[in-house]
Amino acid sequence: MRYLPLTDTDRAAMLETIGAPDINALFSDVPQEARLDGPIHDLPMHASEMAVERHMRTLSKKNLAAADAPFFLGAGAYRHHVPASVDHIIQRGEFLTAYTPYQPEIAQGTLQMLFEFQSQVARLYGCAVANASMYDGSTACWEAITMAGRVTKKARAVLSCGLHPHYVEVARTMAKFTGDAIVSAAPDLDAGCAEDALIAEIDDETSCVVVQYPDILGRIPDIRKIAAALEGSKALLIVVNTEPVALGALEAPGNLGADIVVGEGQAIGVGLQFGGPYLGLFAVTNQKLVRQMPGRLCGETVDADGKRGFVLTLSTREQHIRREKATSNICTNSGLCALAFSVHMTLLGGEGLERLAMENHRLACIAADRLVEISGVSVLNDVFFNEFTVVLDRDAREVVRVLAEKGVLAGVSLGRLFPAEDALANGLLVAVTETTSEEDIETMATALEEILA
Amino acid sequence: MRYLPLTDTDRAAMLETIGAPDINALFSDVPQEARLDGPIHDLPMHASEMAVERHMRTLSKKNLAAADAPFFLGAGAYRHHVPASVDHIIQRGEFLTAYTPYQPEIAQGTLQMLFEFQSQVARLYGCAVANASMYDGSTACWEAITMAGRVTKKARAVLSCGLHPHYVEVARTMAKFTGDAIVSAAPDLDAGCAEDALIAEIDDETSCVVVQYPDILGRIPDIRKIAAALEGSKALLIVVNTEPVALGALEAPGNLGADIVVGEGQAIGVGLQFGGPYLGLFAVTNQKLVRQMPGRLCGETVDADGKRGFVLTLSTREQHIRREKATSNICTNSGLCALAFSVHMTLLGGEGLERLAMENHRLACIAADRLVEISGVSVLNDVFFNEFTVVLDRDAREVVRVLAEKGVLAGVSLGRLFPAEDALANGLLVAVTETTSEEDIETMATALEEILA
Amino acid sequence: LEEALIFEIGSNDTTGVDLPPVDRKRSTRLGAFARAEKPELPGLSEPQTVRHYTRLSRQNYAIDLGLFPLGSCTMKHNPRLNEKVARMPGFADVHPLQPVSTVPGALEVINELSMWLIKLTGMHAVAMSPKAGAHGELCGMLCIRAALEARGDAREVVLVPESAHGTNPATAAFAGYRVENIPATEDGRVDLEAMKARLGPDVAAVMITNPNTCGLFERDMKAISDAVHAAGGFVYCDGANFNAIVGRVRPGDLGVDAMHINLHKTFSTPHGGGGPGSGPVVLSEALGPFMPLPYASRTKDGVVHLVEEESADAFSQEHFGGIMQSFGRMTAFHGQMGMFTRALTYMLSHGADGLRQVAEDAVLNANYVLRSMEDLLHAPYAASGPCMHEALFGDRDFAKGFSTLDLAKALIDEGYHPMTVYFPLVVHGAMLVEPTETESKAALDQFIAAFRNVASRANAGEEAMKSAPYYAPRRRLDETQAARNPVLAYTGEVAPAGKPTMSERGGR
Amino acid sequence: LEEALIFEIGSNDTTGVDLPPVDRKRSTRLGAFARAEKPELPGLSEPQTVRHYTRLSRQNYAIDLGLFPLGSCTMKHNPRLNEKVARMPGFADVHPLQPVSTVPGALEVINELSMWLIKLTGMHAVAMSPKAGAHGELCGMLCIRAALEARGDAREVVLVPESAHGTNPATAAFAGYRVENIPATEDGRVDLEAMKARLGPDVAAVMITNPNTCGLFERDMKAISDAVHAAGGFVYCDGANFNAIVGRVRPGDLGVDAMHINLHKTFSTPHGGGGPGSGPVVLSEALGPFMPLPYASRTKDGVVHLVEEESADAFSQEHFGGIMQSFGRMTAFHGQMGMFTRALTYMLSHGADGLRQVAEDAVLNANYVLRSMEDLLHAPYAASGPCMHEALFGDRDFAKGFSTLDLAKALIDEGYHPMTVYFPLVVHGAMLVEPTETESKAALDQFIAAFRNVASRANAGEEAMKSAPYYAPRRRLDETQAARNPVLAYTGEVAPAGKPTMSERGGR
Repeated sequence: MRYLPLTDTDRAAMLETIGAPDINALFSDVPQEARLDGPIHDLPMHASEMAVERHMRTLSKKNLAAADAPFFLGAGAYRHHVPASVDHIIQRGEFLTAYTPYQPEIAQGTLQMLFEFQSQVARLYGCAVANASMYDGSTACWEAITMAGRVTKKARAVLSCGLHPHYVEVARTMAKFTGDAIVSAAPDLDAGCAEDALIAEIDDETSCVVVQYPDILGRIPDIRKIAAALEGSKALLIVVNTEPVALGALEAPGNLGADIVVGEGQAIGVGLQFGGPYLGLFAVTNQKLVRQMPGRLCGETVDADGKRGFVLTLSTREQHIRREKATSNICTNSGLCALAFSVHMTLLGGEGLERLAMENHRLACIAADRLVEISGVSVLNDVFFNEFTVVLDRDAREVVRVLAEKGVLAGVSLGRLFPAEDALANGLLVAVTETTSEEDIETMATALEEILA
Repeated sequence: MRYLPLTDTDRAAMLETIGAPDINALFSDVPQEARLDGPIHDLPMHASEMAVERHMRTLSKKNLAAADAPFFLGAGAYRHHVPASVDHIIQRGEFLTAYTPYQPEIAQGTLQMLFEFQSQVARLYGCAVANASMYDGSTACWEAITMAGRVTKKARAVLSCGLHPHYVEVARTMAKFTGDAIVSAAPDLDAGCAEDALIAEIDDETSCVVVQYPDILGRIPDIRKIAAALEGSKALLIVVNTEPVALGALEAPGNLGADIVVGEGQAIGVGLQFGGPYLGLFAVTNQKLVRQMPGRLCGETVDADGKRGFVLTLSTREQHIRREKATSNICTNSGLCALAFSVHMTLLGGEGLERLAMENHRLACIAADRLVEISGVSVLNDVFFNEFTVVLDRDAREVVRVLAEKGVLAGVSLGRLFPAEDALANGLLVAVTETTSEEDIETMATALEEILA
Repeated sequence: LEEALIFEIGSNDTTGVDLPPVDRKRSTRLGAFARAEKPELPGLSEPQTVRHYTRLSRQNYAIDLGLFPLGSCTMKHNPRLNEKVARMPGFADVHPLQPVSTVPGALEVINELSMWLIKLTGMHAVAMSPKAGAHGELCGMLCIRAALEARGDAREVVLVPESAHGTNPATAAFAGYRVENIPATEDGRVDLEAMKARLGPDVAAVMITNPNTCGLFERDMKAISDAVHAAGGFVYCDGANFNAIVGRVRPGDLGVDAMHINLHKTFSTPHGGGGPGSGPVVLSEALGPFMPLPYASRTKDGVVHLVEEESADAFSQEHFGGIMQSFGRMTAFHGQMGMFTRALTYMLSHGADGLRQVAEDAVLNANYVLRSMEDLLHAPYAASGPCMHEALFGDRDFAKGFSTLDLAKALIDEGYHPMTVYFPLVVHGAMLVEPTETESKAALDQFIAAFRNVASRANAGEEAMKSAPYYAPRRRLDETQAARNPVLAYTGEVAPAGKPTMSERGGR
Repeated sequence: LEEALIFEIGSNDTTGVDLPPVDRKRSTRLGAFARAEKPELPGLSEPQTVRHYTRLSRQNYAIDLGLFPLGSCTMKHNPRLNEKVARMPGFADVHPLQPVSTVPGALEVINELSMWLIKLTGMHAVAMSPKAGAHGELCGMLCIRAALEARGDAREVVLVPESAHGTNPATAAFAGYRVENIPATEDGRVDLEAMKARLGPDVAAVMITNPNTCGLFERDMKAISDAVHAAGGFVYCDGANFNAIVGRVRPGDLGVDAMHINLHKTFSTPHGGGGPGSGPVVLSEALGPFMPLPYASRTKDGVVHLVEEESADAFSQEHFGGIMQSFGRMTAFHGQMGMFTRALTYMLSHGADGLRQVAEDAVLNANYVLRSMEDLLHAPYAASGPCMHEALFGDRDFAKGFSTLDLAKALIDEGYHPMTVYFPLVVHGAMLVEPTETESKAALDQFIAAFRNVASRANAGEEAMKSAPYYAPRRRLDETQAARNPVLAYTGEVAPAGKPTMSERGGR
């Protein structure tokens, strides 16, 4: 067994040192009736690397990879080109096989990277402080809601109708157990973001208002207006972003009045991976809120020689110190994804991020203009970044299914996202990134024309 | 341009330091008529990583990769499973992007690896000393012939009919310029290796006899007999091996009477790569011959603190010191391939190499037994390792072509290797390794049956 | 050489990607919040980027460099095949919302892994979506709560041993429970009688770690489970230490109702400097119907179905007789696919026989360390029977004024990452050593020699130890300053020069 | 910690692969030389292997860690995209003897790269099979010899400047020529008049490096070529320094007949600690027909053909009017495909505009170093015009008893790999610095500061420098002992303990 270095000679010598007659003696505390006397039945025995690789490749080849089809899916997970150097760096053994940096003297590599990551996220979001990552956008969103509860000592969260339905679901699920009240509604197929309806829900018991930017239909809500409506209220404004590339073209939420900005970082550096691991981002505009934040934080300090160094800090908020009084139960987060994000962001820089964003938007405009030409298709959005909603003349789920048979991955049907909302059934979310070619757009449009004809 | 860090501001500042008005001033020594005043016509401008990757992937996908077909090619390049950890290690920046270790204090990683590699090769070959690698087997073979010339001061090389025809070609080509005499003949389709005919060619002017083991038809020549015939002669016995895995099942050439053992190391760790880069191995049984060896040598020594360390040594044989009197003009060799070989060999160890070899042989026996059942097919070899010759009832080139159309890469036709030898045209070399499944064998046999029916 | 921050070496105008420059005159449909200026983020060219991170990486310790004896963390070798498989396009380049018909292989991975986890643990069902161990704990506790609520049984207390991981009480609190401690016996195990005495109609669950964090197997586990069940509660088992028993003991045979499995511990997906992990939760028959959405399940006909909101009701109606009462969704999408492929690859490589050997070698290695150190270092439970996959020591025999921290930092100078320190809390100055099965005897002997060296020095009271480490990229860091005056993002201040470190003077 | 040899930590019974054990009773068809026992080769498990090589790697310096100013070697950034592309299955997993119909994409790569090389150099043809620079030199010289012999013109002398790379005279000698030196002028260039005087019917070729190894452009290159051609000889150009002029000057425009191109220098395929390289040779119209087999060529109809022994005659008959007179085969198979894919990827990334910028930035960086150092360090050709992509210095101003070697080793303690030293031979204590275009100004400024520091110390005669380096994994190594009593393979002797090094005491 190729991962086990002990030889039988070693094992015998070690048992002798220990003073045990055989290996079973070391398991003597296991009750007799629970001891297994051989390998578990019904599972295969060990296999060579070649055999395992072949098996896994066979499974992999059963899937239609995004690179092999015109591809337009988004809805919270975006396909971007990740430079090869990103993957090279995250595979360095020193990053890949290191533990959480609890011994800072020999973990400055991870710690400095985290400090840089936090700084990058804070700037991207227009915030003062970001943490060292969460599991993903949906859990970060829920953690923000609970944090708002701790800060405001209120328990009614008002969710915008444009928030990703999975994020809403997570909040609803968790609230069942914590007793928080969650106010939310499904969106209408309307170009406006219903800011007024949202504002109307704010009351004295409200701990926070949660708005997605751009929202699940690709619309861009008026964050400033909502922030203005919260003036004088204790409730916090939480802005959720699921496509960080958008912030290369749109103003940072922190600069528009958000108190907490959270989001999904997957689009930068991480890749689709069928949904995980992803990267939750979490930042606040006011450093004073930091002691109520969930998750790890890396801070700057000096060592005994006076040199700059970095450590995990403010851990008195965390579970391993504070146990049941912690601000979150999160422990392992998305360290390596944070590294991938940080490396990709460093390769981009402000200049590259803006270029990338504008290239996404340019191609999305081309796609919207092309699709709207098709009879039976209208485009919902007046404004959008790289994703917009088209409304078909029939249930989009079926259209998506037929297009998949034709080898086109056409987008996410609103029916899949909102199975209970029949009014949304004709909606199709279409995402366009720099990986989408104009040829891909034409292929999809042509296929759609055929179906709708 | 993503690989160029200088900004225009940097460039201006640097020109000022230099005291040059513009960049053209630095090219003032170029004659006016040879100066190009803009990018070379007719070549594309720079492109994004995504665009380049797409272009190269398109080209890659036009080829039928070995993994996607039943695959039976050998003839000096063998497909084996290379553990993923080998590629991981050779991609470490510290190995990949280092130079030849001329500054040993900061190159002990490469140097110790080379020392280990040399020791592994020497043991594999049953030799005293191996060098730090050559370009490939064919050039190593030629370098061995010229070395024999230097040692014996004679210039007639006798090549076995079982030597790979490309290796013969290289020797013939080079000999044209050096004036050496090369004696060689094409093989017969016979199970015997014609040792007697070879021995008959040895005379007083002979510098060396070159024998391949196993030979190009997969036969295993009687090295001991040839060595015995050379007793008392000054001529050196050079044994060539193109499939190092065979030495897990067969006695090492150095133990059978060879003076120089050379070969192709590609099969261990390196991969097919359409013919290169490969890995020339070069070893001698008598350490006294070492000062006539070509190529780099890494040796053990101590540093100023008395610690063990490694350096490139005996460089007085080499071109950068000895210039036109050097033992070879080789400079850059196959360092990274040597690393891949060494890592793979370390993962194997003697135990794993033997297991690997016997698994190859087991599957090759199955293939030979299956193919010989087909009407119109005979198997030449009585004995073989993982490659053998089948004789068809028609020109094998055509059969290979038709099988390729059916998606079967059936082996190497002798017509391709020996285009001038009509007597060999019906021969087909079939190689079987651990990557060949019994299903692959059946697929090929069935397809062959159809064609020959 | 010190490595500067990207903010100090990068510029807002430099970029390491080739994309067309922005045409500010082009009209857009970005609306009112279109940026007037590009974001303020430092960029580097590719050569600078690769060098920056390569150099940073070299300030880290990692399994690839040496033994990483972190008790409770299971830092074992991460096979490279797993990395290669996770990057196959059919796994890495598929979207979670692709039509199910285009991802059958991905669903098969989830299903095949589920099957392994269920058989290895002897449990009934498994929820695959939790993102890490703590998330899995939460999932398990929410299943318990959902099951209790489904039977109209509001309970409010969860019992947790003092020696538990911090995530246990934090999770119970997040699930809305009050946490009470279970006392331990002298020999380092749960006090069965005391626990029985506390059980009652208000106790929702007991959270147990087995093998426990003192490195011992809970001999009375079955009795504990029986007592809890008899009192109407559930048994949650923290699976962080499953590596010690995988293939030798099935938690299901011990009466466990829910257990999370850290794929990044037992099944060798890499820790990555703090994640991502993955924490599937295996469940007993009683808890199975409450699993969170989405999940994947194989039906009797052998076909794998991905079950989401859209199809959950219809699916459970058809295949489970309508008994599915999922408590909801814990995360967007389906969980940590990238970790699933790695873990499955690892399981297939080892097989049932190899995984059993894993447990045996892990336990053997830990006992070897325990017995090689106990003459020199206080081993509080050395008499409590063999340890499982980790050996626990305390600071009792140190010279006055010397702490576990001093020993840990001195171990850095010996070339090792320290063991887990000050955990579990029940032992003074605890040192929890987990070598794992992927260490050779030679590596252990070398480590033991270094460990004995620093233990002797701590016992003897060698003053210099208090300032260790001397030879790391950094000396001890001022954590108090970091917490008192938190600097959590780059502010533009120049780094203090300080004294040049050894490694700095060393050049590389 | 010191890293032991695999022979000291591995065993002949350990293996890191899972393959069925050998059944010694099974009958084989191996014949008389079947092994009775397995080979004596040390094996390690996968965790031990990964750790051994990872730790070894950390004793290396590399571009990924810092500036690598090796003159004449062009150590530039190696893009990771190139590595990714080279591993695509259609390139990495194809056999050189597959039917041509199954490898059209591979042939297109060779063809596309050939096209780039021909256009960038302004030449007529290119031989792709040479395995490295020196092999390419040999190829070029053999083409020259074949061309001369084809016209029945036996010549025996090759002229080479004193400052040439050692491979030049070695190659000429291997091609069967006698080597004579060409003198240089005061300003560091070929003495045109002296060379003209030597030309005659016995001179087969002149080998020139341009830009030359003193870092200067040979202003008279065209005149040299004309003179050589007039005397019936050929001009070979060593292409090692092509990085300085790529995209700005085409050697074909200067009358060159043959030039090898180091893909691992100019076109950024990695050096890998000493190879593999790749040395395609571009050829003039006169030499094209003599190219070695096999080659790939595109015919007028745009189709790419792989030409081997099998088809060479027919092919040249059909497409080149029968004039092909290939001198034969220099290697098995088709050359360094793995390097071709990397080089082509690099060229496509940079494009014609980017490659021109490469040359400009490389020259700019070198001149910046030259002008930043010349007040402190003797720069013999500082007055001979701008340098090209490398700056040459000598040891004239050092204190007595201090050598270039001392400076080089002191530079190691500053965190840098030394420059090329004692080459070219024409300058006493030569130091040849080539920063390449992939270094930033900030990196250069930092390097210059370190370089100035050690230069000042050498000029001042600081005694401690003679024992540098102090902070590397090893102190100066005893090369004399290594050569006098060569130990070239593991013999079983135990390593001497020596004094612990800094890095050893540092732990990692």
